[in-house]
Parts: sequence; structure tokens; C-alpha cells
Amino acid sequence: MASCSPVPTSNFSHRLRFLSNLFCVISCLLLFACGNGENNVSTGLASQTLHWGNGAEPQELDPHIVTGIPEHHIIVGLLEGLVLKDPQTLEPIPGMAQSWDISDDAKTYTFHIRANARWSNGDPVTSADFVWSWWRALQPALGNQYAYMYYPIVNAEAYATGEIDDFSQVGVKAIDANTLQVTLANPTPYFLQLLDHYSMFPVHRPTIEKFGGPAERGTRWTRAGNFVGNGPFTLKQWDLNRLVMIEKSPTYYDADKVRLHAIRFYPTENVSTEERMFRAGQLHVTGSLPADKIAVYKKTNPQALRISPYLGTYFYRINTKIAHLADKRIRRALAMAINRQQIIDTVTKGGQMPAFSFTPPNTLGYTAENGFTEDIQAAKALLAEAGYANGEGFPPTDLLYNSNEGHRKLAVAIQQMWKKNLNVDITLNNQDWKVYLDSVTTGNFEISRAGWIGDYVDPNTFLDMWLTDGGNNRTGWHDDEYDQLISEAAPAAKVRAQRYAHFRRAEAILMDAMPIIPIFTYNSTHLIHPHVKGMPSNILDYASYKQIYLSED
Amino acid sequence: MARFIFMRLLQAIPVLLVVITVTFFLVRLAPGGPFSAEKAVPPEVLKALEARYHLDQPVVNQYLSYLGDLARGDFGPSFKYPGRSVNEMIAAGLPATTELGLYAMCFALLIGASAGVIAALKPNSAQDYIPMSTAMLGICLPSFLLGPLFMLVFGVWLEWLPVSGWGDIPGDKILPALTLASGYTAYIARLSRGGMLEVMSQDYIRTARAKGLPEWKVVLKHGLRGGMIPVIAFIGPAFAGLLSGSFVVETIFQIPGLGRFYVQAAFNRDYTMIMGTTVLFATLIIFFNLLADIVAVWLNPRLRDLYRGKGA
Amino acid sequence: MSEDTGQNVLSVDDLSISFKTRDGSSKAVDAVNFHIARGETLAIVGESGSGKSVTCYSLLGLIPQPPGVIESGVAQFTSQGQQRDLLRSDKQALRSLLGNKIALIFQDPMTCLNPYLTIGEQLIEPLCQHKNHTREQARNRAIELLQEVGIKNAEARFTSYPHEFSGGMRQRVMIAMALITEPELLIADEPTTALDVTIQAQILDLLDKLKKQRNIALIFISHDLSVVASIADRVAVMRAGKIVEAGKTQQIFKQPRHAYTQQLLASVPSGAKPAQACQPNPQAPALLKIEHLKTVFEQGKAGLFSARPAPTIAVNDVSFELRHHEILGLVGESGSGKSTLGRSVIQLIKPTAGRVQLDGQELTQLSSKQLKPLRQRMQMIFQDPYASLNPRMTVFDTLAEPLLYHRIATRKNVTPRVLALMDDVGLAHAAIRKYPHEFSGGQRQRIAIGRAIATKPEVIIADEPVSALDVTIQAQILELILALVERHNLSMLFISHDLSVVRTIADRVLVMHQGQVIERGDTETLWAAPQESYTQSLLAAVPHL
Amino acid sequence: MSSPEINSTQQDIDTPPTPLAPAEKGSSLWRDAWHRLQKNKMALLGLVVMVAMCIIALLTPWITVYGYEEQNLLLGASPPSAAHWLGTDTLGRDLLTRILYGSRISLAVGFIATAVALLIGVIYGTVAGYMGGRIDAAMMRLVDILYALPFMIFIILLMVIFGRNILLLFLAIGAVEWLTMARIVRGQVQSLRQQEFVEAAVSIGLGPWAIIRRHLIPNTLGPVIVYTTLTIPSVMLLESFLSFLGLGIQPPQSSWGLLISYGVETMEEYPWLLIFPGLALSLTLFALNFLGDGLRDALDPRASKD
Repeated sequence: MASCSPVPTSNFSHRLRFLSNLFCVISCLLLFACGNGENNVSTGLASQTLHWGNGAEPQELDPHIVTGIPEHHIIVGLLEGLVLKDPQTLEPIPGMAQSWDISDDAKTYTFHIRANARWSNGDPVTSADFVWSWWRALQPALGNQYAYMYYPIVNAEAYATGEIDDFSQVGVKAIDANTLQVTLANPTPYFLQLLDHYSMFPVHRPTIEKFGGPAERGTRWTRAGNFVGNGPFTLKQWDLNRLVMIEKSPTYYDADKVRLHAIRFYPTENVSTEERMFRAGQLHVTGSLPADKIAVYKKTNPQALRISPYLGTYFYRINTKIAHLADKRIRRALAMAINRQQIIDTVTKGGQMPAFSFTPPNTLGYTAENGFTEDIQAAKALLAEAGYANGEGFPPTDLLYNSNEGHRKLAVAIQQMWKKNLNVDITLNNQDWKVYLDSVTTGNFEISRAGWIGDYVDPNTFLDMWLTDGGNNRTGWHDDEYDQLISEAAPAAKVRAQRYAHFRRAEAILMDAMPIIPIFTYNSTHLIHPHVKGMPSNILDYASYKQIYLSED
Repeated sequence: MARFIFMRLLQAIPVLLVVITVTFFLVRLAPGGPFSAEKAVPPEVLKALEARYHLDQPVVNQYLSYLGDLARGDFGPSFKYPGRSVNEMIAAGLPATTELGLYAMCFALLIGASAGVIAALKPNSAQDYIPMSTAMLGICLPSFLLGPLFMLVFGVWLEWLPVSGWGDIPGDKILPALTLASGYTAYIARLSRGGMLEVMSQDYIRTARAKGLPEWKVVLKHGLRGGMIPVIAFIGPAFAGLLSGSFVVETIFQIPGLGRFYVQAAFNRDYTMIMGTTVLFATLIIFFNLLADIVAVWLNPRLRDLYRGKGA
Repeated sequence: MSEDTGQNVLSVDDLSISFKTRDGSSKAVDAVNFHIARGETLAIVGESGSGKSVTCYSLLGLIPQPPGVIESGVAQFTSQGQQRDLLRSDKQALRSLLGNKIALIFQDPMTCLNPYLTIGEQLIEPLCQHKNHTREQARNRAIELLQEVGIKNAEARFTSYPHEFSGGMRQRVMIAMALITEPELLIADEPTTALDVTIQAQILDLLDKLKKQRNIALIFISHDLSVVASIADRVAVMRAGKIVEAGKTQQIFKQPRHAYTQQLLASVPSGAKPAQACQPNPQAPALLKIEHLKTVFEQGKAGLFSARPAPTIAVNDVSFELRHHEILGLVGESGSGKSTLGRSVIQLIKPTAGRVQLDGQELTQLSSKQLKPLRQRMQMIFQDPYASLNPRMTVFDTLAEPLLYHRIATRKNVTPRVLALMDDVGLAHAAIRKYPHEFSGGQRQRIAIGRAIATKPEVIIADEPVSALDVTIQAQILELILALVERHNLSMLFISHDLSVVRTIADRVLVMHQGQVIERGDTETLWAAPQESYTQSLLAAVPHL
Repeated sequence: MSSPEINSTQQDIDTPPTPLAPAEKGSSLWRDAWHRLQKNKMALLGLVVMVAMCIIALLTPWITVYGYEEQNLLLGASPPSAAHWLGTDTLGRDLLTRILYGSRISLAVGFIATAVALLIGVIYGTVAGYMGGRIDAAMMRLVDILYALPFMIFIILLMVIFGRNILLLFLAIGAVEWLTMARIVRGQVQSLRQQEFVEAAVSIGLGPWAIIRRHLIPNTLGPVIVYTTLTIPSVMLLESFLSFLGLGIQPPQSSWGLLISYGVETMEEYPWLLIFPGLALSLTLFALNFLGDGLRDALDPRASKD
């Protein structure tokens, strides 16, 4: 540079000019940016485009691979299972199957698939599609973490774990193009619920095979342009970490009912930013809301705030293999010495419900009795019985949580309560997510924060995890009667009431042993713009896009 | 010159090798694997996954095969995002990061350099302290404070600029760029002040004055060139720093940039992604340092001749 | 003083300037009067700190204000009939004069040209600024002028950068730059001080010639009386801000009235070495024996540069002997390798080849450990008294260091030793705890000398020990050195670029040129009849009073 | 090398001849520097602030009324009041107390990490600079290599992997900063080596270590001190960035960085939770920066002539 120009200053002035130009450009940009009162919400109203804060970048859009909620939000727009849920009641309603019959022994389901069900490329959706998709979903090589959703089906587990390799033995049969027959091992009242879980959605065979083997992870078939689905929307755009956009599918059987033209999902990891985006009119719906903002919105803008109970429980998991924690009196004492309401009012601030049982109340009509009451005196007594009168000599105990401001506040609060009420010293220990997971799965903890979200609306999704060999048990606690109730008695039950009775009994056992300390029932908290209509709240936080539309009144 | 560059590039190879090796084994030391999740992953599934990504093989083999792939320019598949290769993700993230860095650097240069020059003209006076302290605010307010502040003021309250996004809405790149620039502005201001003070005390400035040139001409024509040398030297490394340091801003403004990927990858134990980004950043840093040296040489006639090998 | 004030270009009356500093205000220029007419050369002579430069710069608003304050005075500048008082005209007006009617030449051409701009660019600036020439016109004018000041193929050199010129050439460029606007007053501030004698002579001639051709007024500021003698019509001698004496050059040099002027003249080194009590006897065995000494410098950072410049041979096959109690002068111009030779002898630089023997003991092969005892016998005095003393060490530390290090004294009894040394070199005891920056140049050099003789060495290598000093101080230090040589019976290698100095102190002389000793002999004989042409030109160039 | 007459004429121009007052006690460059520093009000202010900060930080456990984890859930976040001068955070903990305890960590990180850098950097740089030649080349090559490592990224990695161990934090940050320190010192030493007083020391026969100890290091101190005062702030910032990413200090301990990153979350609801920690940090950084600049001017060798 400097050398090439005959008059040395010129290149220098070049630099000056360049900079000044740049400055102009930038300032112009600024000016242009200012003054445009338009924002996503106002433009969205006209074009029926919904701007959705989706929490995170989807890992994948392959229903048989993904595990997360952000993925769920997108996939339910792109694909549809045999049945859907009624957004109000969450009871199953026809999806791909316009109707179904259940045999008297409640073990055989026959689904009648809509004649006008179409893939987005025009192909009809047939029972064969389902058989193949489910076969694929059970391929070990695919690494489908939700394979267990299929386990109620005859031999599904055996096939998934490789015990048998003949899929024909699995209880799925295509009677004819539009009739699918599914045979269950045991009566499974919540089976229909499962069918609306994305892990049981059908996928388009030709497309997948076009981009790789059926059991191959991460082929390009899920990319915009490649993706072929059977849902109300089709994948239009997928920019990594920036945007996923889906657009109304013309081939969808119910297309004329779908009023939204498009939905734009943003990976809003930073909740504060998300909230500001909402305020700046860049989002219609946010994935969540910082706890400290809730009070503000309650005051200033209540109609935008949507808080509803959620099918999940926040609890502390106790490692019963630790000497002093093996004593259930101590576990109960700890549980009873927490003032849940105060925590909710001062820490979580979401108006969550204090939890005195593990299964959230009114899970498809099931509510467990309170397993215990908050009673500091009783707690002290129990502790004394256990040999630690007034916390004397209580071994230093470690409370593990994954690094997160919310968990931290909660832990600190509870730590203080235990100190104040029982005079026991708890040390806090926070670890990064992955480290925390490692510690918990390897049982390398004493007390650890945990949460559980139901996969489907049925007590079972909460209670079967405490089976002796339950992969998510991790407390080292087990009880033979409990196992018997959950894995034999309850499935065998003829009527719901009887089944629920077994569950109540089991949960009573669980709460009495107290290997886990329920803290509160989760809430789902969203900011929803008044324009958004047809989006009722439900405990699954499930939104049915085909019913949503944007309108000012 | 060519030889000089060649030598430097040659040196880069061992550097990169060190980076790769250290990172590779470091990430595998970390507790918690890429596939652990809140819901227990069934053992058979886990096995399938590890087989899929060759994590079942001995580490040394993994290392060697990784080097092999790298030599072919293949960073491997991302663990967290099964559908994506690391190359693809870098390709997706680098442009945003670079663009952001570029804007930030321009802001920093514009504001910083002018502040520094102005300050240097009247050292230890108000004309010195005011611009310098304002620039210094940049250092003193960490970007994770400045960013949200800007958002709130310009985005939510004044509604001038969008709060977040990248290339979706006009002007959505200004706030992040400003935020990222803030820190560097101060450094550039300090550097140019120092440089100008140095130069303005030189004899040849007196010569220029003795020619009866107006002061502004003395400063801009005779002073600036020498005075900016330290700044030029700083820009290269600084730009590399901007790229590898932009993750905070990217996280706050949710910009689809590399820095954000990196931090996520680190938390997710996305081994290949961590490796990929680290190697890339190392390369960038090396490259920009080299660039800085070359520019510095071209700016200084004497050095230029030295490197040309002609009389010095 | 001068007759016809009619055509005075500049006349300064009662100029007083003071500087505000931490310790109060101090007068730099005190009620100075002088004037200068066209075609005349006025030399302002004075030692450093006499305020000679401040005087001129203040007229042109080139002194920093503050700290500088012009307290009183008038400076009438007359050009084309119209008068104006420089001290009272605003910046704008001054600028229109500077580089236009009034031009300056500065001392050090190395630092006074902008290294980032081609000389062409710098040359045409004044024209574009004041005479609003187009770049093209300016360029042609500049090239003419470059040729006039004696720069070959100016056409091509126009786009070269300063570093591509030698010192002398740069000074020519500076002169061209000054004259390009055809000024009426030219102020040259020590224009030749940084140059070698031969170059100095050329530049002086050039200046004189140009002045005559253009009939301009030239103010020539210098510390060097002998230089002034050859060029000035009138001389003003300054001391501590006052003009102590002024008059026609002849009169000043022939019958100086003021004591200080006399002192100045007296201390200008001239004439042969004063006869000494005991002469070195030629038969005595050599104390220091140098044979075929060769020192080569590798240049450039190995491997980094495209092509590494060829190694420079600084000292090329030099042999000589230093006898007991002898002062051997070593003269040469800058770059002749004389300093390198000195350092190679004392093993500060490892010579590439050849032998150095002290009392028959070979030094070149010794490790620094083995050298340690010998270093005690051989010491060095450096040129720059500012750089040769550790600024963080007091006089005591500096002088005590060698004593303690060579176990000549212990912590307990070192203080008296140090005081003795200070007496030796004529420093006040009071100063023992003070730091170098608190001393004047002369005193610093005394400290340095003290350090050199602390270990009672036999050989001292003095590298330009006085060239950094004002004449009067120079004379004192030379005296001191002679005295010490006498008292401590030293042998000395005296390196200097200043032939007159060497003549006054050395018994024998080596003349160095391009790394080689081209001529040697007893001082007087060599002065009387130099053999080599180079030596002749060297001697010819020496300005005389 | 310009001939010394320049210095004298330079003197002519910018300074008067200083009359040599025969003071019994010499005034070291340090005292001169101190004088100049006192002239520079901002720098002096910076110094005062820093000293105050450190003293308070040290005394914290004795001067605070509340425990730094002592919470009052019912009170929650409350604005400044008589009971809580700077208000309380969302768990009802006294903010002033938290800031004071935070200052301990932040300053500790700043000073210790910098000290680490200082130690390694000065020694390494001096040796490289003095030895010169091949050794120097090799040593500097190593520095270049380390420079090329994306350190911020490595620190993140370290923190993620080995958990947030404060000692590790010191080392990691120190390991980043020493490089620049080494370069600066080396540069200094290289130019000092050319100086005649070092040659003089050699010609006296001093060994390398004596020269490094007595002649080189003391003369490099100026720039080193300046750089140090400028490193501390950048280190503190580094820590705050890590805190922002949840990689800084382990709660319940807290640092300014941590407090700020929490404060940012709720800056609209409870602005004081951001303002006060922010002020504390900014104030410190400002102080250090001004102090650094002041020291630079004060210790500048060119300035030290007058």
C-alpha cells in the first residue's frame, strides 16, 4: 500500500476518506433504523405470521432423534401423529386417524387413517408409513432416547434392546392401506396419549431413504427444502441459531381450518433479551419470563402474562445410600422443615403450587393425598429421634444443584431454612449442567436439586420412574410393594378409579419413605401478545397451531 | 518479505498442533459426556451413539483419526446438533462474527483514534481528560452491562433500534457493534494518545511548524502517520480478539455467531465443535498477528526497505 | 553596534524570556539586543544552556508557552519595507512569515526530516503553503534547488525517503527546504554540529555560497567558536541568557574584551601536547598489544528478513601497541570503527579474529569469569555522561560498586575510599548521595572517570570522553585526564573525532578509516606531514580560529 | 545514536539551565516521579481511591453489620434505606455487605493474578532481553506461540472442566497476562543493554546476574509498574466476564463481576442492584487507569531530565 502510490500522503488520505465514508454509512444506517415504527407484531398481524420465542436452537427436526421442548414446538407443526390432543381438555381427538376402536381387553387398538391425509409432497399417508416409521424409531443404531414410549406395544422393548430382531413379532400391523392395528402387552389407558408424542410421529420414508439409511443419524432430510411432513405446516427456512420458519401446508387435510400463514421460531436463549424483544414488539409469544419480571407484569400488563400449572414437579433428590440420609426420619424431617409458600412468594415468584406429593394435582383426574405436612416441631422431633437433637452432630451435608440463578436462590433459601428450623448445616455445591448430570447419574451426591416433566398426561409418567431399576430413580431407594403396585397392579386394573387407587397407595409409600422432597409444582410462564387468539392454557403447555390466529379484537 | 511470511506460516504449524492436542485431551478430561441428559439415556442407546461417533475407541485412535480428518479439512460432525457438521456450523457462524467484529473495529477506530488525537494535542488539560475518560468508560463498563443498557435505552425506551436479531430488521447490527467496540475504543484512544504525544515531541514536527504550516496540517500530515503506528500494530491482534471475544455480545444480542456456538459447545461437551472453534480461532489470531506485522512494515519506509533487503 | 540600521532585516531589543518550572521561574534570556542586515552573517555563540537557541525560537513562537514566558522585548522584522514586531504578531501572521520570509535549519538532519514522507513531499510543502504553487510547479522548483545544493540526480531522489540519504545529504535537503521560498532571514541552529569535520566544511561552504548569491541575512547559532570564525561577519557571545560581548568577528577573536570570551577562546583546544615530566620511552615493552584484530557484525534478525544484509566489517585487521604511560590517540570520522575497536580491545565486543594481549596475556580467548581479574587492570570511559551512569544509583553506589566487586574495599571501609576518589576527580563530598540526573554533564563525566580509575587500572580506554561537553568544560576534563594519567601512571587509548583535541593530549596517533588504521605516528610529525590523502583532507577540514 | 549536543540544545529549548543546588541528600528518580505524580491530580485521586479500596476490603469482616449470606426472604429486594444503605438483593441480603465482600474477591483476583503475571513476565523478559541472540529468539518464539492460543477460550474451557476453582482462575489469568509483561520488559532490557552504563558494568567485570539485578531490573521498573496498574483492571474485567458466563466465582461467594451480572438481570425492577456494584467496579477501574497513566508520565525517562 504505502509504497505503491507516488505521493505518500495520498494513501493516507485514502484511509481517512475510507473511514469518513464508513462513518457516513453507519450514521445513515442509524437514521434509517430510527423512526421506523413498524415491528414484527404489527407486520405479523397483517400477514398472519406468528413470532415465537422458542428458547433454544433445535438440535434436529427428526422426531425419532430429538428430545427437547424447542424441537417439540417446531415438530408438532410439521408432523402429526395418529391422534391429537384437545388443547382445552387434553383428551385425545382424531389426528391422522379419524377414528379408532379399542378391543374389550383394551390391548388391541385399530386405527382408521384418513383417506385425505397427505404428505406435503402429495403422497397419501398410509398405515405402512406408520409401520415403517415405528420400525425406524426402534432401530438401536438411531439412538432414539424416547424409544421407551413404544414399550407398551408387544415386543417393542425386546426389539429396541436387540433381544429379538424380527420386527414382525412387534405388535404393529398394517391391515390395509388405511387401517393400522396395534397390540399392547398390557392394557395401557394412556396409550392414546403417547401417540401424540413426537417420538411416535410418522416420517416420510422416500425422503429419508433419499438422504441416507433409515437408521442413520443426522442426514440432511430434515433441512428446509428436503423436509416432507404430514403436519399443518411445512419447513420453509432453517438458519442455524437464527430462525426456523414454517409455512402453512396446502396439502394438509385440515388446511382450510389453518389460519396462521407462517410461524417464525427464534432461538431465544437469553430470557432477559427475550422479554425485551417482546416489549419491543419483536415477539408474539415468549418461552418464559424472568422471575423478577412476573410481579412487574402482574402490575403493568397482566393480560400479556400467562401463568398456568405445568405437568412437572421441582424436587430434591436424596441419595439414600449416604449413611445418615438412609434414615427416613431425617429425610422426612428435612421435607417438613421447608416453608414452601414462602419460597414461592419470595424466590420463584411464579405463583407455583407448593407440592406435598410427587405427581402434580389433577393429572388427568388423579390427585394424591398430601404425603406430609410442614411442621417444624414434628421435624425437630423426628431429627431428635434419629439422634440429632437440635441438629447436634448432624453430619455436614452437601446440596448439589446445576449452575443457574434460580436454582441457586432456591438452594440458598432452603439452606437457610434448614439452618434456622433444624440447625443443620448444609453446604451448597453448584456444578455445570453436564458435570451435575454426571454426579447425579453416578450417585455422586447427597442431596440434589431435580425436576421432572411428564411425557404424557398420566400419573404413570411420574410414578414409574421410582421403580427399583428405574433409570431415573437415582436415589438408591426401592420398595417391593411399590414396584408391584406400579408395574403389575395398576396396569391390570380394569377401571380408572381402581387404577388410580393403586397409584395413590404407591405414592403414599413413596412419600412416606421420602427419597425425594417435593418442593413445588411447575408453572409454565409466558408472555403472550393480546393479538394471539385460540391459544388456551393447559398443563402440558401444548399449543395447537391449527387453532391459533392473530387478530386485534 | 515472502520469505518472512513463509517462515511465520511455518511457525504456525507447531502452534496449531499444540492447540489441537491440548484442547483435544482437555475436553475429554471434562466430567459428563456429550450425550448425558436429565432423562436417563438407556444404555443401549448410549452405546449406539458412542459407536456412531467413535467414542468407543481408545482416545489415542480418536486423536489420530481426528488429526487425519483435520488434515483433510474435515472438522467432523457436531455432537449436539446431529444434523450438522462442524464445518457447516463454522460456515454459518463465522460471517456473522466477522461482520460484527468489522463494524466494531470501525467504530472503535473512528471514536478511539479521534479521541486519542484530540487528547494528545493538549496533554493533562480538560481537552485531554474529557475524551480520555469518556473513552475509558468503555473499559470500565463491561459489555454484558453495556449491551442490556443499550437494548433498554435505544430498543425498548426510545424504540430507535431493534433489541436483538441479526439482519432481520434494519439497524439491528448497530447496538451489538457499539457494545463490542466499547472496550477497544478505549485501548485505541490510549494508544493513539501515547503515539501522538511521542511523535509530536519529535524534531521533525518542529521542522513542520517552522515551515509555517497550520497546526491541523502539522498534526494530520506529519503527526498522524507516526502516531498511528502503535494503533496499527494493535489492530491485528485486536481484531482476532474481537472475533474470539465476541461471545458475550453474541449471547446478549442472540447473534448467530461463532463465539456463541463456542460457549454453548463448551457447556454441551460438543467435543468436535469445541475443537473446531478453538483451532479456527487460533488460526485467526496467528493470521491477524502476521497481518499486523506486515502492515506495520509497509507503513514504515525504513523497515520496508529492510525487508526488501535493499539498503538500510 | 553595526553602522547602517537602515536595511536591518531583524532587530531585537531588550528580549527577556523566562521559564516556569517546578522550582520557580528562571531567566533563560535576559535583556538581549541584536540586529542583522541583509547579506550579513551573525553568529550567536554560547555553551549549552546559554539561551542562544531559545532567543531565536522565541522570536518565531516555537518555544512551548507555557512553560516559556516572553517577559519583554521588541523584535522588528522588516521585509519589503513593511515592519512588524514578531513578538506581538498573532500566530496567523507569524505562520505567514515562517518558512516563507524566515526559514530555519536545525541541528540534527537525522531527526528533523519526517521519516514517513518522501523528501519531495516535504520540500514542496512551504511552496504550496505560502506561494500557492501547484504541486507540479513546486516539484520543478524543488528539483532545481536540490541540484543547486548539490544532490545528484535530484529527479530520481525526489521520491526517496530521508533514511535513504546520508547525514550530510540530509542537511543539504534541509537547506534546500529552507531556501525554497527564497526567505530574507535564515536561522541556522548548529547546522553542522552533528556532522563529521569533512562534511561540516562542505556544508559551511554551501551555506556561505547560497547566502552570498541570495544576499540573505543568516543567523548562525553555534557552540563552536572555530566553526563560527570561518563564516561569521559579526559574533555575539552569549552566556547565561546575556550577550556578554558582540562585535566584528576579527575584533572578537583578536582582542576579546570580556573575560568569558577570553576563557572560551583559551579553552578551544589548539596546539601541541604540553611537554610532560616523564615521557613514555619508546623502548619500553608494550603494555597492550593488538594484532590483526578484526570485528564483524552480523546484521539483521537471522532468518526473518528476506535477504540478510551482508555482515559489516567494523574493524578490519588492526594492529598496534600501547606502551607504558602513553596516551595513544585514535582519530576517525563516525562509522570509521574507532569505537568498535575500543570495545573490542576491552572485550565488550568479542572480536571475530586477532589477538589482544595485556602484559603478554591473551584476552580474546578468556571467558568472562577468567576476564574478571584482568578487567580490574583495564577500564573504559564512555562518551555520553548521560547514558554511562545508572540513573538509579547514587554517586556512592556507582563508585563503590567496582571497589566492592573487586574486593578492593569492604562495606566497612569503602566510604573513605569513595571520598578519596571524589577528591581525585574533583567532586564535592556533599554530592556523594546524589543521583546522576542532578549533575551537569562535566560533573557526570567526572563521576564516570572516577569509576574508571576506581580499580587502579593500568590501561584506560577513553571513547570520546569530552565530545559531549562544552568547550570550557572540555578543557577542564582534558586537564583532569592529563593530571590523572600523570598521577596514576596510566596508559590510555584516547578515541576522538576531534583532531584538535587529540593533538592536545596524545603522544602518538592512529588514523582510522573504514575499519582500518591508514596512518600512524607521533602526533606532531603526523600533523606536520600527513602522508595519506584522507588524513590530509581530514586535517584540512579542521576549522581554525 | 544522535550526538549529545542535541540533548543540550533540546535543553536550551524546552528547559532553562537548572542551577545545581548542592543538596546533601540526593533526590532519587523515584522521589522526582512522586513529585510529578503529586502534580497530576487525577492520578493522585486514583491512588487515594485505590488505597482506600484496599483498606476497606481488608477491614470488611470487622466493619460490616450483616453476614454476606445473611438473607431476609420476607424483605426481598429493597431500595437503599437506613437499615441497608445500598438496599438489599432479591434474597434480602444487604448489598453494601455483598459489595464489600465482593471487593475482596475482585481485588484479590486483580492483584494476585497480576502478581503472577508480573513474576513470570519480568524474570522471563529480563533474561530473554539480556541474553539476546539465539536464547532470546527461542524464548520469544515461545511467547509468540503462547500468544496464538485463544486464551479467553482456554480459560472458559478450564473453568468448565475443572469447575470454578479460584486458584485456577488466578493461575489461568496470570498465565495470559505474563506474555505482554514479558514482551515489555524484554524491550526495555534490550534498549538498556545498549546503554553505556551497562557496558560500564560489564567492563568493571560484573556477572550477568549482578548486572540484571543491580542495573537492569531497577531501570525496567517504571514501565513495568505502569503496565501493572493497567493489567489489574483488565484482569478484573476478565473475571467479571467469566462471572457473567457463570464461570467466575462460586456462589455464595461473590465478586463485583457476579453482582453486576445479577444486577443486569433485574436492572429495571431493582436498579440499585446494578448501579452500586457497577459504580464500585467502574470507580476502581477508573482509579487504576488514571493512576497508571499518571505513573507513566511520572516515570517517563524523557520527562525525568527536568
